[in-house]
Amino acid sequence: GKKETKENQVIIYAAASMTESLSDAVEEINEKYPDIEICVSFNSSSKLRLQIEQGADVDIYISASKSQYNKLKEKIQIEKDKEFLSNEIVIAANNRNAIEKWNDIQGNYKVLKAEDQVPAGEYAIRLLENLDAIEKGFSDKVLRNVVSEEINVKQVVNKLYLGEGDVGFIYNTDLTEKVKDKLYKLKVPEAMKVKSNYYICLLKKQDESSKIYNELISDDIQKIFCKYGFSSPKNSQE
Amino acid sequence: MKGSIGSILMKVFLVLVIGFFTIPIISLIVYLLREGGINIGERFIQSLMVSLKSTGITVLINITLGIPIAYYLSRNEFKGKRAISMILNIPILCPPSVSGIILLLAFGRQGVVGKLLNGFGVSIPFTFIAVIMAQCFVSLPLFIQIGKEAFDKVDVEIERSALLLGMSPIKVFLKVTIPMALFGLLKATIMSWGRAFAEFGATIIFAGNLGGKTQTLPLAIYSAMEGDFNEALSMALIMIIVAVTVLIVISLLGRKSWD
Amino acid sequence: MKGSIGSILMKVFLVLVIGFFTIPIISLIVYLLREGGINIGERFIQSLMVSLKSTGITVLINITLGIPIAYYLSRNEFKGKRAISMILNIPILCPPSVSGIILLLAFGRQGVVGKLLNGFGVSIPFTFIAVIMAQCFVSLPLFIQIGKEAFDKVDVEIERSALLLGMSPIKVFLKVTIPMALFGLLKATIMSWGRAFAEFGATIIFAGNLGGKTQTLPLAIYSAMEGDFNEALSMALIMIIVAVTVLIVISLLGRKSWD
Amino acid sequence: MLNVKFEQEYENINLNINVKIDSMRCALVGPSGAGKTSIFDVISGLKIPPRGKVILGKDILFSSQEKVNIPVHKRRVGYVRQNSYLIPHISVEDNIRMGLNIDSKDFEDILTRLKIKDILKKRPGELSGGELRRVDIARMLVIKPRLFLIDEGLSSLDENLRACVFKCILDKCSKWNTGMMIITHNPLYIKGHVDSVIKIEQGKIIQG
Amino acid sequence: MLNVKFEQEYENINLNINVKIDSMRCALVGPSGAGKTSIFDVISGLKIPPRGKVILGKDILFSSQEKVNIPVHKRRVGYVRQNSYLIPHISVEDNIRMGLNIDSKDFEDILTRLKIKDILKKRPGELSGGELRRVDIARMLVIKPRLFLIDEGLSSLDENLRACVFKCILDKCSKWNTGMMIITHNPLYIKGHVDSVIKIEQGKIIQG
Ligand SMILES: Nc1ncnc2c1ncn2[C@@H]1O[C@H](COP(=O)(O)OP(=O)(O)OP(=O)(O)O)[C@@H](O)[C@H]1O
Ligand SMILES: Nc1ncnc2c1ncn2[C@@H]1O[C@H](COP(=O)(O)OP(=O)(O)OP(=O)(O)O)[C@@H](O)[C@H]1O
Ligand code: MOO
Ligand SMILES: [Mg+2]
Ligand SMILES: [Mg+2]
Repeated sequence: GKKETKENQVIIYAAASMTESLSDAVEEINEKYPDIEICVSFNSSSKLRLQIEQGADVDIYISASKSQYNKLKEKIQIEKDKEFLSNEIVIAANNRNAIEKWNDIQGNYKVLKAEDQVPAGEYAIRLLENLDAIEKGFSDKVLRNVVSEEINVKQVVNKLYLGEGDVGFIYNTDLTEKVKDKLYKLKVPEAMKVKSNYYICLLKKQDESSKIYNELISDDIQKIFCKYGFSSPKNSQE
Repeated sequence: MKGSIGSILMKVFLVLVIGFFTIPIISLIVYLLREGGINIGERFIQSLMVSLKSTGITVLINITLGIPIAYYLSRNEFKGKRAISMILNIPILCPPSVSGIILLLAFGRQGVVGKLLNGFGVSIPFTFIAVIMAQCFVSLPLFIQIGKEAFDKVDVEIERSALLLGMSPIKVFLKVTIPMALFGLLKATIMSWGRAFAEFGATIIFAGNLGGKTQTLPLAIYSAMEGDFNEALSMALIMIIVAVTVLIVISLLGRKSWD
Repeated sequence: MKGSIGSILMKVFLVLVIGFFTIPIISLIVYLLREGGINIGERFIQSLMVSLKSTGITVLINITLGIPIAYYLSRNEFKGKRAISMILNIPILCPPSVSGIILLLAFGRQGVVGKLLNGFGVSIPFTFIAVIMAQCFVSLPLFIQIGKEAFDKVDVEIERSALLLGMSPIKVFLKVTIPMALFGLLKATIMSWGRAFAEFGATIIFAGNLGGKTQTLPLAIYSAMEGDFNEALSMALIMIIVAVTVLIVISLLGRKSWD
Repeated sequence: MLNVKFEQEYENINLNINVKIDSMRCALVGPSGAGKTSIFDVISGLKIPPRGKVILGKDILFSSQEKVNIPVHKRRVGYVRQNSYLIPHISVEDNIRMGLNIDSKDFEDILTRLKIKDILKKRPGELSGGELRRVDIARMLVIKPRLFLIDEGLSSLDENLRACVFKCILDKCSKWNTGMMIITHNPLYIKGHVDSVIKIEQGKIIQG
Repeated sequence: MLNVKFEQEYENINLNINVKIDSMRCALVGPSGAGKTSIFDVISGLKIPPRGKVILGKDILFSSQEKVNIPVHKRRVGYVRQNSYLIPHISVEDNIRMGLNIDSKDFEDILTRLKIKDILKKRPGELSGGELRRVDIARMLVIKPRLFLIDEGLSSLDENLRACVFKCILDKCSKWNTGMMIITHNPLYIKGHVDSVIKIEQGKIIQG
């Protein structure tokens, strides 16, 4: 009695930062299409891309950055794709130090960021550069205090949450209810904000895959994502 | 080792080491108690099943292939033996993620062997079989190395004397060698099982992270960390408890068959 | 085991297993040759230095603490021994990432012990010491378990007879026991070194990832995978070559001291 | 009945054995290091010499020329070695029963005459030297061998026991028509019990 | 000179030993399993009985009451055990030199009289039974012990060699004023060489 009905299975490879929100969304979609089995594999966007290039049998891929999406497009034929969700990089602090303003973080704090190749790290550098324009030397001072370049953004969140780091660069969606008791974000000038974009790709033409793809980009499901702190890509400027 | 200074030093060492290994686990329990207790969901049960099933099969494979090979390596000298022993060390030296990648390069759809298999319509990566292959890749060498030590421990002359009684080599192996090597083989089984049970890096790359299919417990813990840190730690604690229970059961089984 | 069917089966097993472990490495070489050859940069050298330094210290600690403890466990029966052996199995059963987290919970700034240390101005996470602690956490238990097997292999009566000659227990230990257990201890050293050298999950969580300071080779390879896949694979291949070289050197050293 | 021929070189000695034994009970004597144990090892199959031939009755057990080598477990040669190699983790009784090939009457008789009934439940590690030796003899006897070899098997027993054990061995061997060979440094107690004595020195048979 | 007293219970026998030995050369005889080896083990310190006392000369080597237990390596008791436990990975010569405590003249003399000069370079695993035994005797003799124990050490040697080896042991012991005790099942060859014979049966001294 196993549900090994291959035709009715849709496999999604999705960026790890969508773990919570996409699981929720899939549950919703499952109610609508009970006969389709949706399997999701979460990992960092780049690992997923690598796996698809090496022949993973995947229907839908969701990347957390444009660069990974572009790299995949070079190697593999994509049926359909869409710029799909938008997120924002923020400066988060642990409330054990009373940090108030964004430019307070140049003090003697332990700073965490994702490494440069990871989208979150790339955006963090961009944000620092933006802020550097306001206050010269800010970026260097902060980067000097970096104690670790984490391999993904969730490690930054977890270590901030545990109080091992004082300040970190994370996504807006990372500030969930579960961490809000200890972490808060620092306000930065509107013009300096850095947005990130998520791309969804349909890799197979089959009926079921298209159905699920369409569901994922539908307004109903978008609402679920918004609940988790994402926004629609329209109001973002890449 | 029994002089009073020696024995005091020894006790200090033991306390230090035991402390080093228990404090983190105690810390985990303390943290969970402080932060609202244990909190696990369906994901845990699902991935535990995947883990137990896959490691069960892996251990069976380890025993089936590992015992004859370990015995063969223990009892025979031949050229190429050092090379084999080197090769068996390599997976132990590889970071798991590298193991995952090279498995993918070999058995993936584009891979050297994978392309061949693909011709027959077989695709291994991102399936349950891939989970088992990843686990075998990291744990079988451990089993063979420790198993070989266990067989080395058995005096060959006792085996030879048993042959004199008219027992066939197979019978001697089963009735004399295996029981004498039992504790060592049990240790090999436990440690290779533990290695397979804890395997993360090779699995997530070679087998993917599909819930209910290829998502083992360590992968589920990793995924839980993305959302609910508390859930992840709860899973970790229960995982340790399950692992220790399995350990105890295996040792008791071994003890029984010893008598 | 020496019947013709048995020996053919044995050969089939060996070929299968050796194939399973070599094909991935060959695939790696083939892939690199096909995709433009080896390509490494400064990051490689830097992280290799961190890796060699940290694993060197780790192995020294393993030997210093592991040999007496393994010997003690091998030669003495006392209550609590099974508990100790259980505790020493736990780090082997923990996924490395869980090991990292519980180390953080224990020795982190907010941790049970870490808070105490913090009072003295000492902070362990994100330092080189954390790298070594993470490596010891995963590799010392391996050393002790395999080392214990090695000592079990030495006939106690030979030790006791040496005492009759008037040799002190320490001298018997150094001149009789250690040489007789040498191959097993060497295996323990190699395997625990390999485990430390390949360690990824616990290091990245407990020690973080800062180039030239806490970034070991496996961390560098993982980082490279995100960016330049070819560089990552090149690093992996050279890492394997370095590891095998170290292996060979250790075994040769061991062989020398044996004679 | 038994024909043994082989050559083997060691650093300190060259063994060059060629002996034909027709008697059913035979003693092998000679100085330490002469090659006595080596002969037994070759007969039993524990040692495979580079060149040689072993014929027992009509059967070729080993021949380097004809590439024959009946494996140890098929030779049915009972061989009490200079040292005991009992299986340590099982009881004395289980050790003896391992190769049991005789009816329970004979079995009981052997246990009684070898005086090992009291120690059946013990483990080999808990036995005294002479007890170990008797258990070893018993377990090699109960396989009902076609040839029985004893390498100094009786020297660790006191006189009374030695006579008793030896008598038991001789009785069983004649009952089963089993040939017997014994290595000893104590020719006194075998006198009258063996049909022939083979003497060996420096790796060569000098009389027999 | 030597005072041994101890009790130990086993499943099949209770040892209850109480013996005082004044002679310098003494033989220990008795049936297999009587407790001979146990006495030597207690004297040498290899066995620690639950209750007992061992006094050598003026020194208390062991006393359960006074909680004295001189460790084995400080007792300087040379003890040739029923089995050999040589160190397998080093040569015969290195084995013998391990506890060397006499000048090279005595050393050479022992090697010659025990006829082990030819096999010095071999490993223990390559020796015959009698060779192994002589090496064992040599290595226990060269420590210049204050008491020398031999457990059936000579029964695996042929008559000539046995006499030669025994003579060598006796000579060295008188030269060093070392007490000697020997366990044997062959009272013939010790006749005239020992001052007293202790007889033991069923775990008890019955004469001595
Ligand atoms: N560790 C032990 N456990 C149980 N029983 C033991 C142990 N050691 C000795 N015995 C028993 O104690 C008795 C005396 O043993 P011991 O070795 O002293 O005998 P022995 O006089 O040397 O005999 P033999 O001449 O056969 O060597 C034997 O019956 C033996 O079974
Ligand atoms: N494996 C081996 N390697 C090297 N030399 C060996 C080996 N086996 C036996 N020898 C040598 O061969 C010779 C004969 O050995 P063997 O064991 O047959 O002697 P033996 O007549 O039984 O003597 P003993 O009465 O002392 O037991 C000895 O000198 C021994 O050193
Ligand atoms: O691909 Mo991610 O969501 O930056 O880990
Ligand atoms: Mg011999
Ligand atoms: Mg005895």
